[in-house]
Order: sequence, then structure tokens, then C-alpha cells
Amino acid sequence: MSRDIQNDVEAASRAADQMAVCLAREVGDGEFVFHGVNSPLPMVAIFLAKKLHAPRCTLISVAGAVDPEPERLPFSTNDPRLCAGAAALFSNPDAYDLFARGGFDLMFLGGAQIDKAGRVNMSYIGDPAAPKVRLPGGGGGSVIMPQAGRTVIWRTVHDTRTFVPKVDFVTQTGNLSRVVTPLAVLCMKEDGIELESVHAGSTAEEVAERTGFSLDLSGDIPETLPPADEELAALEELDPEGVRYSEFPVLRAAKREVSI
Amino acid sequence: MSRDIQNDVEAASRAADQMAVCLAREVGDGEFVFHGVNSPLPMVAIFLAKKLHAPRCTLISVAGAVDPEPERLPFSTNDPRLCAGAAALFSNPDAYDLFARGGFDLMFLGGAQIDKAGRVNMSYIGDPAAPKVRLPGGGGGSVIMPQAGRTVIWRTVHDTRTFVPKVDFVTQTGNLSRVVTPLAVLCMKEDGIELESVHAGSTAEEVAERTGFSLDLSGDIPETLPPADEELAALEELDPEGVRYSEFPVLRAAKREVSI
Amino acid sequence: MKLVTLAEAARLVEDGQMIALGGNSLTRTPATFVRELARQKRRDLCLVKTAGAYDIDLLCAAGAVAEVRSGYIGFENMFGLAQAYRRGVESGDVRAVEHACYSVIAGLRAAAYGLPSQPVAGMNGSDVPALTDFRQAEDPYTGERVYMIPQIRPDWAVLHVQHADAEGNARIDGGVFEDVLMSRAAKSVILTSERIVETDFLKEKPERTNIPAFMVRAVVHAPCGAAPGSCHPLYDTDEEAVAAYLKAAVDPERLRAHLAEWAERDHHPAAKG
Amino acid sequence: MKLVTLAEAARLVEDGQMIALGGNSLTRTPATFVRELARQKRRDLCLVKTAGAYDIDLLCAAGAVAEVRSGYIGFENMFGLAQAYRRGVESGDVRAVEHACYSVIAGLRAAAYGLPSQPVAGMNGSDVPALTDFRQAEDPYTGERVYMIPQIRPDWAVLHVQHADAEGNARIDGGVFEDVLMSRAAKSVILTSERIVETDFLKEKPERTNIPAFMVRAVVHAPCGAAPGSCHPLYDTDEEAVAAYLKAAVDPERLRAHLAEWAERDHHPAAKG
Repeated sequence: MSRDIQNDVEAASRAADQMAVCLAREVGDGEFVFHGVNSPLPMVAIFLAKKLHAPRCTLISVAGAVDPEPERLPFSTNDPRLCAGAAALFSNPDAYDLFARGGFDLMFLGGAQIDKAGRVNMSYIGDPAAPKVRLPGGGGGSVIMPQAGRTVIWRTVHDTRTFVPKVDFVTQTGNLSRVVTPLAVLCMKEDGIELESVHAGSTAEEVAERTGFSLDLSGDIPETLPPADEELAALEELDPEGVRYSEFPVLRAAKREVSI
Repeated sequence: MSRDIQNDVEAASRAADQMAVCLAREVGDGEFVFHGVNSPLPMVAIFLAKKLHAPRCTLISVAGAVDPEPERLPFSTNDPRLCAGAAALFSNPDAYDLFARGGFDLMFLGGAQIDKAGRVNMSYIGDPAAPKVRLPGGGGGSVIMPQAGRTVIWRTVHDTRTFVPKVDFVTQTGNLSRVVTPLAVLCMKEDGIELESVHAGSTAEEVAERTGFSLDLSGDIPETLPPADEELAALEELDPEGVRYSEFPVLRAAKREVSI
Repeated sequence: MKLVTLAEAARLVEDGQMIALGGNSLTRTPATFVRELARQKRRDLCLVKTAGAYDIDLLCAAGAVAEVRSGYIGFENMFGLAQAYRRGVESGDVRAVEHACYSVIAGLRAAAYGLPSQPVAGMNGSDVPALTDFRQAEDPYTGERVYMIPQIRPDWAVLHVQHADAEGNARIDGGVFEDVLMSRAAKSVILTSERIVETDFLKEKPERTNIPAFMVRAVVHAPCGAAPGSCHPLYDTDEEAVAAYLKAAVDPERLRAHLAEWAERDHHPAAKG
Repeated sequence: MKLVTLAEAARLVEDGQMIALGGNSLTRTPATFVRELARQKRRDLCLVKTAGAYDIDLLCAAGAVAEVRSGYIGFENMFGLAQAYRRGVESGDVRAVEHACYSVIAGLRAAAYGLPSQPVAGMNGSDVPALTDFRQAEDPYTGERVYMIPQIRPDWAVLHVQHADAEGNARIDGGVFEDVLMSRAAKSVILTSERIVETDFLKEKPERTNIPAFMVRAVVHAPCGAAPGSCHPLYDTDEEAVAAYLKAAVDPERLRAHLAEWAERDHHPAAKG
């Protein structure tokens, strides 16, 4: 492995750990939280929160169970092994109904494009009638986001293609609380998304440069609380296979290289 | 038992057998049929039809099963024993949905009042705002009757309190096919309910006299096809305890007297 | 641990609240719980049920009921009309909100789905919608006019089940009727259960858990909790006891005796919480 | 007896029909059936699914698809986008009817409940309703404007299950996702099943029968019928096989090879009908 790639791998690993910890801190004890398909970081974060500060939070996952106790965390977040150890299954229609009647405090959603107003695109790049890219779609997002107590968006790249002045298509919006990226934590204020804290290794200026809409840097932007030793230890115990790293292309590539 | 009561008992028993057989004949082979709560005669009739001419009819009952094979017929028609031997349960919401999407060919409903136009009252005698009698209500009737392929009403009394010029309250209406009573079979024609056949032991004139709206007696009113030996034998084998008799007060009283 | 005594669970229900009662007719109804509500002299309840009998009638007899939303309230042929309910409605003490069983289901679905109302097929030609003020909406695609049933969101779903753990995970044997839907429509659930089981027992077949613990506020150990009705596969309806109730229901003194007579069974020694 | 061969069952599906596919993402999807539709060169299908992956993508790759109604079509991080689906939409060959998973559910509910459309909570602020022409209706009680999702009534629900008898009674282990709803919404059901069981086996626990026989037109014995996806508790996703498919999907020749390679497993000798 070259020195450059090794640096990238180390940076991405640190970012993944920082993001997992930031997402976990969003989960309050006793809260109801859901994660959907293709959500490794939120899945790891929720189990981390349950292990640390939120043992009484209730997790319902797209895999269809209430508070599962899987022996190990799978890479697919709707792997049936995510129902192991649950006392009750809970179908997806049932879970969406629970959102609709206001039963969830917190939801983690992805976003291919995000704009200052907190609108999220998971559907199309370009004109939906003749799209440049057909994205996967928002899953349950367009109904969930206006219904969840609060929504946290996570995105493993922080660049001006993601953070845009105006999304090409509004898949979902509403109740946005925070956005967590490899560089920073952003939060939703009255006038739109602002910078809340910057992870160690980056700066407010770098974040602003890699964000396609303006951020108010006039105040004092603190450093994100780095992962505590206890958090890192719990993370390693919970996720020894590195499911949290699977969202980072450079880490997937590195893993393949190592295993070869 | 006095001679008079004995005569009444014999007449009621004959009427119950005739009614059970008439109701069974309504069930076509391969048809989907439902019965609700408090429906001993329809329940017996459906099992009789399955035993004789309609082995491939599908019964779904309010007790919650598809094509049960109970060891004996219970007196309550939503007794859980009516789920015995079924390969699938089917909840009531599921059954009502099946009605709503047109999945049932035939439904048997009761009626406290029935008028010439085929409207059925199961709710109130007198003004609903200050009723003389609060009846049980129509169960699923008001949604079922407009949705079932056809509805057959059964009623174990035939008098001018039941067959009225205009019902006090329309609980349910629509898709009425026939009305079966201890005296006769009536059927729904374009201009309303008419007499189709008269059971042995009664006459068209008696039926007309005991019906509170006009019936056209000008044509030839045939006698109802009496129960065939095969039908009676199957009925006795199917229902040795006389569930079909339980809707007749005189037979309930007689049974109590005998058991004392 | 949500396991409490019958008396404690019944005290959760406040005067004037709306309660959906599980089971159907004389099958798997929360009879023990209903008797305790009567003994605690609860008042002005609004009861929700598709097809009720002993449960609704007893609460009407006890003067606990202001309103009943249902499709059918009656005993079957063997027993006849629900006399206390009938008397309550005829005297004006009880408001009967006329429903079809399916419109009760639709109203519960509206609550479960977070909607102000739920469309329902059928009801054409019936006087029920006008009497109950069910309004129509125009379907925005077909122009068809469809009845919309307003949300029914009970304060409590009170359900009797065969298996529950101390946290409130519950499994129902046999027909579920509207119980699962009621658990989703109500703000919270109170369970009475024939057996209190270990959670590990339910974990063996989580597919069979009908009600997850997080929906449940209280669990009562109530063996024979549906008597004098039936509870599959454990016991059948006790027809003599139902007949005895129907005689008691017409007279306040005898109703008190009925409630007292059942009190010992209801406050089962196992049900300590 | 509804037990037929895979080829016979697939021939029931006609060009241009609407099919709801069971399971979710790479879990318990009717993969064997989908491959057979591709081998039989079915065309112009309209596919319905909340969250799809291999099943939808393969049919798009095979040129079998005119329209997809879904909330999410994609492989997860390990594999990336659903390239054939993406290409189909971007080229205009496949019409993507933009839904949320919950609006797919609402459309299926409308069909199951015999309604022209079903209200759904949420979607405020989203461009999805305008793009897909979801219209609003005014709630007749609150005046609130609610999105109504038009009925989705598939010609077929194609579901892969763990247990079915020869008549079509089916039991699902683990998560049911939208399978039960799809069976009610569709005009008829085709089952592929890991095991063909005696009806008596299902009669022991009729509570666990998710789909009653009367809804089902055909049953196919399909061991490993969800592969390369997973089927709880029998097998996990075969990640290498999924990766191999994704390479095959970009090229018609390699796709034919993929379908041919799986043909022998799909036409399982046990699956004689």
C-alpha cells in the first residue's frame, strides 16, 4: 500500500469512527429510532448508543424486528440476521404506520444532494424528465422526514456536489436536525443549515470551501468532541469487522487489497 | 308436553329443516361465502352445501378461519371451535377487505324489519333518536350488503312486524337475492320483493296475510321443494345436536323442558 | 417490568376515556378487566368494539358507559338481546354511535395510519352514514364519492391474550379479530393474559408476537380472564354463567352480587404484579 | 393441486402485466422466478416493489420492464447503484414512477380495501407528489389536505416463501415486509417455495399461515429460490454471486450466460409439479 493511500485509509477510518460516534450521540435514551436499508453507519451508531448512553432506546429496523440482539452486525442493514434475538417482529407497513402516527423520535436518512434550506435529493441528478443520473430513490424518506421527531442526515462525502445551492429534486424535507459528514457536524437553524462543529483534522474554512452554499463562519466554531476512549473501545467491540467503514470506497478497496 | 306445544315443536322443527335446506341450496359450488355472528341456520346450511352439492365452496367465518373442519357445529357461530381443522386463519378486517374488493359471492344476513324495496333494519324500532327498541345493529351488514355478489336474508318469524311497508331505519340494502322464512321463499324482483315458493304446510294466502306489503299472487306460486331424504340425512349427520333449531324460541323451550 | 395487579391496571383508566375492547362477542374478551372497571365504579367511558356482548353490556349495566361505537352488540340466540345496553340506549343514558363493523375498523385504521379519516367501501343506501354523520369525499382520480370514517383513537386498547411476558410482548392463539389493529390505533395498551411467559419463549418465534412490548403500558396475569366467555384453546364459554349474568344485569343489587362473586377469581393470587 | 413447474408458472404472466415482487432488497425475493421470466423473454412488465435490487435490476437488464413503481431500487454500499435499472431509466426505456415505500404500501392498501385511492400521511414539501401526480383530497372533518395514492392492483403478486402446501397455503419465516399486503392487493398470487409441505403441517398452527390457498393460482417448488439473495433462516446472501451478476448485467451476452448458468439450479428436479 502506498504512503498516500495509507494516509487516505487512516483519514477515512478516523472519519468513520468520528461519524459513528457523532450519530450515536444523537440517540437519546428512551427514544424510538428507525434505520432503513443501506445505512451501515446509522445501524452501528444506534447499537453503539444502546451500549453506552441510551440502553432504553427502542430500535426498529427495516429488517423487521423490534430491539434485535444480533450476534454480529451484518454489512447489509436489512439482512435477516438483524432480526435475531428480537421478541417481536414488526413489518415495514407497521413501522411506516408508526411514523405516520408520530411514534418515532429520530430517523437517519442519506442524501445525495442537500441544500441550505435542508431539502434532500435521493432521486435524480438533472431534470427528472430526462435525468443525467437516476438515483435509487428516497425509500420511505418523503413520508418519514416530515413525520419523524427529528431527522439526521449522514453523508460520507463532503463536497460541493453534495452540498448544493438548490437540489435538483426535493425527495424529502422537514424536521432536519443535523447533518454529519467526514468533516463536520452541521445543524439546521432558522435560516438554514449552518456549521456547528468541525472534526479534528479539518477547519471551518475547508468545510466552507467544500460546501456549495454559504455558511456563517463569524462566530466561534468549536471542534467536534472527538471519540472518547470508551466510545472507541465500545465501537471496536460492537463492530470488529468494520461495518462502519463499508461506506467509504477507499476503505472497501483497502479491505479487498488486504484480503488479497 | 301439551298437544299444542307438541304441534308447535313439530312445525318449527320442520320449518328449521326446510330453511336450512333452502339456505344450503343458495350456495353454489366454487363460491365464496361468509357467515357472521348469531347465524346458526346459515352456518349449518353452508356446511350442508359443502357436504352435498358445493364441496368446493370456500367458507370464511367471523370466527376467523378459512374452510374449517370442526368436529361438531357449535351453537355460537363465532365459537373458536369453528377454526378447527383450518389451514389458515383469516382475521375479520381481512374478511371485510375481501368483501370490499368483491371477493364474496354470497352472504347471509338477518333482518328484524324488511320492506318491499329490499331494505333491512337491524338497528332501531321507532325513531333512532328516541328508539322504542335498540336492536343489536347490523354488524358488517351496511358495508357487506352492497358488496356481496348476492345477499340472502333469513328470518325465523314471518309476520307483519318483520315484513313492513317501510323499515324504520335502513341499516343495509343492495344485492338482495332471496328471503327465506319458516313459511316461504321470497325473491327480489325489479319492483321489489315477491313470493317465489311456499313451504309445505302453508299457503300463498297465509304468506300474503302475514306480510306487511303487497305480494303479487296472480301467477302460479309453486310449493318449495321439500327437503330430500338425502338432505335430511346429511343434516342430521352434520348437526345431531340441532344447532339449526336454536333460532326458534319454541324449540329452545322444548329442549330445556326435555333436559329438565 | 409492567406486570401489575388487576386493580392497579384498572386504575390507569380514567373516567371519560375511550377504550377499545379486544376479542369478539363472547370470545377472548377482557372480562376480568371489565368487571374490575365496574367494581372501581368507572364512569362515562366511551367503548369501541366491532361486535360485543358481555363486556359492553356489563359496563352499561354498571352505569359506566356514556357512549358505544360498534357494529353489533348482542348475545346470540341462546341468550337474546344485550338488555343492559338496550336499556341504556333506550333511556338515553348511553349514546349508541351506529357503525358497521367495517367502519369501526376504518376508524381504527385512520388512527393507526395517522390520518384524520379513512375511506371505506360500501354503505351505499344505508341510513347509518347520515345518522352517525359519516361524510363523503370525492376521490381525486375517479370522482367517485366515498365515505370517510373519522379517526377512532382510543385512550386504551384493553386486550386479553394467551401469552404475555412481563414487558408486554403478547402472542394471541386463534383468531385475532381487531386486536392487533386496536393495539396500533390506541394511545396505549393494557394486557390481561392467561399466562405470563419468559421473554425467551417469545424470542423462539418472534413472528408470532402480535403486540410488541413498546406499545404496552401494563400487563395483568389473569387466568380465565375471558370467562364466562371462551378463550381458545383453554376454555369454552360457560353458558350457565352467561345466563346467570343476564339475570343479574337487570337489577343493581344482583349485579353487585355478580361482581362480588367473580371478584375472588378475578383477583387471582398469581396476579400480584 | 396448484403445484406446477417453474416454466409453467412463469408462463402465467403475460407481457404488459403488473407484478408485485415480494421480499425486500436482497432478502426473500423471488429470484428464481424473475430469472425464468427473463429467460422466457417477457416484455413490458410493470414492476411494483417498495425496495428492490437484483429482481428489478435483472428484469431491466433483460429488457423485460416498461415501468417500475418503487421507493428505492439499489444495491447497498458493497455493490452500489442498480446499474441496469439506472440505465433503463436514463435512456427512457424504463419509466420510473417515483414513490415513497409508504406510498407503494398505500396504493396496495387501496387495492386490498377496494378503494380507488388511499390517503397517506406525510410527503409535505416533497417533489414526489407533483412528479407522480399524487393528488390531494380535503378531509371532510378537519379540512386538512391529504395526499391520496391511487390504487395499485397488480395482476400478480409473486412471492417467495419458506413453506407452502400444494394448494397454496403459505407460511413465511422472519420478516414479511409487504408480502401479505401484496397477496391481498393483487388479482392473484404465484408462490415459489423452499419447501412443499403437507397441509396438515400448516393446520397445526393456522395462525402462522400468512397467505390462504384461495388467493393463490400456482405454487412452484423452488429450493434456494431467493438466491443469490438471502432466505431466513436457510441461507445468507451470496455476495460473490451478486457481484458476478452486477458484472453480467452491463452486457447482453454475459446476462444470457448468467441466466443460463442459473437455469439448472432454477429448474430444480424436485420442482416437477
